[in-house]
Amino acid sequence: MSRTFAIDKYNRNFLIDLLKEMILIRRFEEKAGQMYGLQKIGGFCHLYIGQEAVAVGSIAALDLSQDYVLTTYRDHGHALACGMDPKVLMAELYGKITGCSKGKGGSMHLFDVEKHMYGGHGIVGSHIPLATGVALKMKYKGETGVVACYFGDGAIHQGSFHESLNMAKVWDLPIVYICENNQYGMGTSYERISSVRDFYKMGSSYGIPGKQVDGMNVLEVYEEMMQAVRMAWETGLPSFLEIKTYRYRGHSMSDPAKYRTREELDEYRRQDPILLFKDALIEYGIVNEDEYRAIDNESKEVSNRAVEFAEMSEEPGLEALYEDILA
Amino acid sequence: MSRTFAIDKYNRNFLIDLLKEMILIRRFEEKAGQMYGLQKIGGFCHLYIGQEAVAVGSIAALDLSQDYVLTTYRDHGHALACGMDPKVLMAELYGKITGCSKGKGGSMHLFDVEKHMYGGHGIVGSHIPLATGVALKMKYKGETGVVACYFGDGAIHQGSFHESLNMAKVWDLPIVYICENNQYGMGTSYERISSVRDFYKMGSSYGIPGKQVDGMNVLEVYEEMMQAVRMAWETGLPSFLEIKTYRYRGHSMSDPAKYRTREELDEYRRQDPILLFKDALIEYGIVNEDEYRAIDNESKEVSNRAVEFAEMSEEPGLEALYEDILA
Amino acid sequence: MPIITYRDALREAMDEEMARDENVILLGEEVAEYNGAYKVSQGLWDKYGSKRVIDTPITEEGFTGVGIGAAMAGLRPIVEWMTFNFSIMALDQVINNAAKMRYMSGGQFKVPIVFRGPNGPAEYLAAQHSQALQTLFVHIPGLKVVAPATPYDAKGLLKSAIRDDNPVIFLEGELMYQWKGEVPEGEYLIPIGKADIKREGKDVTILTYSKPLRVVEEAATELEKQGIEAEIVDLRTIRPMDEETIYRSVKKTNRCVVVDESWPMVSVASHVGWMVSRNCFDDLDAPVELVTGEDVPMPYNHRLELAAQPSVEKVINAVQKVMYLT
Amino acid sequence: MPIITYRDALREAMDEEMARDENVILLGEEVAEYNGAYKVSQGLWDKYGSKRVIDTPITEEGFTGVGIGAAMAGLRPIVEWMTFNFSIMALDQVINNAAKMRYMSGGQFKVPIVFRGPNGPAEYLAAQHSQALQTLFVHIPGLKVVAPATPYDAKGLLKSAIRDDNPVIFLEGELMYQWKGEVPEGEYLIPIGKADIKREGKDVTILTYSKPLRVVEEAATELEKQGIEAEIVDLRTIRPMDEETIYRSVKKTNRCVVVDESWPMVSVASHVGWMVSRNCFDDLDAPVELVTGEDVPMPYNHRLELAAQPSVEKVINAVQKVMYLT
Ligand SMILES: Cc1ncc(C[n+]2csc(CCOP(=O)(O)OP(=O)(O)O)c2C)c(N)n1
Ligand SMILES: Cc1ncc(C[n+]2csc(CCOP(=O)(O)OP(=O)(O)O)c2C)c(N)n1
Ligand SMILES: [Mg+2]
Ligand SMILES: [Mg+2]
Repeated sequence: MSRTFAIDKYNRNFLIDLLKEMILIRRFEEKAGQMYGLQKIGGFCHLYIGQEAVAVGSIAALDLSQDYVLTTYRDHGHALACGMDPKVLMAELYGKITGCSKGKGGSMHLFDVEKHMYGGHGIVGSHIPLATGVALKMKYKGETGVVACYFGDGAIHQGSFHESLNMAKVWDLPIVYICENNQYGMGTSYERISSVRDFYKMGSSYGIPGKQVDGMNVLEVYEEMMQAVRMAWETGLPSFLEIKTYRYRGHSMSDPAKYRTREELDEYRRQDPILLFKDALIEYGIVNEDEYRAIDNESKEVSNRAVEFAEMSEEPGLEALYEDILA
Repeated sequence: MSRTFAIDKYNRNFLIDLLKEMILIRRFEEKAGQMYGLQKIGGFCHLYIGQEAVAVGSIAALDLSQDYVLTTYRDHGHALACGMDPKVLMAELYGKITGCSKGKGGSMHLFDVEKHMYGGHGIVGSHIPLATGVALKMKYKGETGVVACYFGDGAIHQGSFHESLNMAKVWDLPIVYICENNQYGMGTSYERISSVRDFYKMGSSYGIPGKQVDGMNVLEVYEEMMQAVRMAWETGLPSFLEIKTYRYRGHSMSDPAKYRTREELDEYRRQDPILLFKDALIEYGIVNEDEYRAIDNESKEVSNRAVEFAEMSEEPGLEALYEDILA
Repeated sequence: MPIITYRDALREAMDEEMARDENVILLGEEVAEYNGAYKVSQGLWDKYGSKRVIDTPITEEGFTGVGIGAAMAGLRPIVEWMTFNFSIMALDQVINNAAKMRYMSGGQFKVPIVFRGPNGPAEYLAAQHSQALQTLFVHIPGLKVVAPATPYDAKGLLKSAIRDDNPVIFLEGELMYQWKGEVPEGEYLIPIGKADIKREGKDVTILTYSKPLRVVEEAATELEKQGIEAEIVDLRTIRPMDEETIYRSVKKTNRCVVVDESWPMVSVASHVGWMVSRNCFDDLDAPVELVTGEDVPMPYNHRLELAAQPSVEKVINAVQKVMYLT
Repeated sequence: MPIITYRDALREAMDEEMARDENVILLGEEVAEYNGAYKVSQGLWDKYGSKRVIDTPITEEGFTGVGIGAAMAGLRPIVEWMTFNFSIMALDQVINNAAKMRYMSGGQFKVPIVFRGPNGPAEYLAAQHSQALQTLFVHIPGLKVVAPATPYDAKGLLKSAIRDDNPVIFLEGELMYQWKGEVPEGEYLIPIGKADIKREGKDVTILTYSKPLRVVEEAATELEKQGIEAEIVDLRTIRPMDEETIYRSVKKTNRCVVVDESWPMVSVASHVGWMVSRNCFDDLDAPVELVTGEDVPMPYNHRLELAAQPSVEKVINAVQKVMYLT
């Protein structure tokens, strides 16, 4: 699959920011995986490696002073792309009081109300109505803006998807539903449990325009998302994107991912969203190898500092157990 | 809307049986409504008047020694079309021990396991997965047959519709999903809460063929259903029919149905499925007015006798309260 | 004081709160153009329009989640479930989202939302449409659960529920909608979490809430003729529970019956039964007795249906039992 | 006797029953090709194929309903919920369909189906993935609810559940899957509805079930050192409840503590607490104490998470309390 990057449409800073964000996510996730291996982090931990272009490209199209993001338990990438501090995220993975959710939410429940990052949700499909409700609030208040609602290929069969898209269209709500089709729900290839292969066509059951997007091409993601976002900003209408992507790691840290072949994985590694973008940027003379290496080193540094911060932070005191239940 | 009836394709007995069944449902329902008015029947009572051609035409295509029917709380018509005894049905509406569900289920929960009438279900949308499960059993057992699963236009937005159709296609189950689009869910026109108008197109989200059918034409219903049923019998595949119909009465006995105009109702009364079919049969010389009147009188008689039977039947004894909970 | 129905009291509460705060919206099946399946929202669509009184498709999970999302983002939705029988389809949204969002975000969200509608048996409705489902909600930390039994309490508590910054489950009753009672003109609030002594007495405490209050009141009148003075404590809020008022009464009467129309196993009744048994251990002269719905799905037949529910006779029997009169 | 894990005991039960009756099928997310999210169905797909071991889409409401429909039509499905946290999405199917179909059809249907999977807190999973949800099921007439705590009980009870003609909720535990215990070779059944005395003692009765059994056993060992002989009654089935065994024990020891990892309000614990308080009123020397999960959504932080659950220390404290030692 050969790709074209519309590099010359964008200015340098923007392009480099996209690259930086993707690399930061990659390095942060590797660090998180490593710390999980050292049992500094426990429970379910779903890494975003391989999918970086989706969160980075699409969230780059948002204005988070007005727009909102909701996603699943696989939320580290979106949280970083929303501009949340890697330190605060790592501290949350560690369950520390300095974490964004005070150590109460963990990996699956990253939130930043100020930055309009509305989670981090663990029940497959359940946050789709929530996101639709946030969009209802925007329409009700007459706000310009859009909600970006992310979910997986496995989630699309849940009733909540169907119920939400119908309501979004009946009420004309400003929301982009984004199916990150990484081709597996846990150990199950989407082809085994889906009656259709091209999810984007499902929008037509709701009169919602659907589009399939190459999730390995951060600029294509950005451009398609920008169109959907602009439509929402301007007309308040919903849309639906199926973004084809791939996760390199297992579903969560405990999954050896034996359900796919080495060849398949290698095939996707050759389409790595960071490498593809890097190559294009070098080709167009936007960065050189040294600059790339500097960005990469900086990302590693930031991830290391996030770990240090998490390590040094305090655990919540026992009194926290009964706090934050009711307002 | 002018209709053609393919009368000459069928033999006389078959055609007259269709007519008889529709008239019986009409008269039975009128009687039920009357007895409700006299407070012999209580609670929710959803009449089928206006929709007779749907149950009669579609169930005529089934072989209930192998096929199955599941429907909603608006189930009197389906129960009669499945050949259940009007006496036993009326007794159930009266809550008598001689009712098909021993007076425990009432109007919304008519069942006859022997006749493969699997209910009579009250939670909108909830029986769609059940029907799908019955189809799974048929496939598992290698049986030839099909499940006919009826639900309303209001039910189609429930998640259970979406979840079920996907599974039916993934597993290739012999089932016909039938949306009886009578254009209202309680007081809400389907146009107000549906993102698309033509439900039959929603099959394409699941790779299931969908078709829109004129529910005022009993022969068209039969023919389209027969095609779907044959496909299931022969290939075991699912299909989806949207049957456009209309209910003359309110949603249930307590609904004055003020949400629609007199004109709209009159318009549909002119397309009465019984009158249209009667006219066609007369035109083709299959019945004459006298024969028609005889059939009608017989139906009234049967309905009267059903009431008598119900009146004379006993109520369940108090010991029944704790019976039939566990097997 | 004006005498109005429970239904009208609820409507007044919603009307006043919608007038007071434009963030309050009402959504559910048939709430707008049809004026509510049970006419609780009568007139509100005319007054506030489709923007604030919203008819939803039949998608309990979906529109409940929409309400919760809107609440997270700053609105104060009232979600009407046509009946609580259908709330089970939305339960994941309530338990996993509404009740936990604040906690798992480390206190970042408020979820000011009310879920209301008729709960409990009505008449001739059979198993799927006639059940009292409070257990499913009362069990859950992060929720409040309110169940008023009079028009006065209904209005004051619904207004408090709408102003509350937390998810509040508000249990009404189809058969209660036409109950009448005094409701003062003008604004008043009843705090969530306070029980109310509906009748004073010294011989036995009857704890109840919601629809069974009427049966209990009738039983108390009968008992009075037998010389037994029953004290009726109407819990009104069942989460959090007003333990103080409960124990004060039982410590006075030394006997306790709990009346609850839901199924007996793992019920509000048995929970309260344990609370009283434990915390009034030295004060109780007899074991706490429960009068609950029978442990059966609701039958359609009316005689069986009545037999499945708490009755005056059952309450009297239970009282006689705790007084060792049988 | 061979020593095997709780996980293997469950698998053996399913394997034997599938071999015995071709109407038994297993369906759920990841049960087939992935061998189960927690490997409980390891090897069954290999052995029985895709026809009998069926991977479903992520549609809890849908595939649960499919299982119920298949059961109505004569199959005997085992539905695996990947965890009970997700069962809430399927609860309408369980309550309104599985539990009521027989009753509302006047006894025409049997619904032989087992719903199983891990319930209760595991580790570092936070609020949406760590909850003990038995209350939602035990409350419902028409269901049976089983919660074995040892490999031996797990195997014998799962086989009985699969042969039962009614819907059975079968509660396992993620952390219990690797617990080991003696399981005889060859077939045996344990009847649903019978509690088991896991340890005899004369000073206090500790009632528990499922995962907390281990904590209770440890506590009993500690208590023994303090000269206190605790009797441990493992309920094993929580609906129906084996009242006879419970009361016999309490009448012997005169003191009772109930240990349950679910939330306290309207819990199995408080229900049993009331049952014992009422039916052993004259035998109890102290109020029944409960040790339950704390009344909070589950926090992610491990220290808080442990503090939210029953512990040896909490059990010991409760025992000392009912013995008036504190
Ligand atoms: C309702 C529900 N069912 C099951 C699960 C367990 N589970 C967690 S993630 C997952 C797979 C989801 O796959 P997909 O939607 O493709 O997202 P991805 O993990 O690939 O990002 C499953 C089954 C859950 N969390 N919620
Ligand atoms: C889950 C659920 N929500 C709400 C209801 C109340 N209710 C009963 S019938 C109905 C309308 C259904 O309309 P439709 O599906 O079009 O069927 P029709 O009555 O027209 O045959 C509603 C809202 C219910 N029974 N179940
Ligand atoms: Mg996926
Ligand atoms: Mg309709």
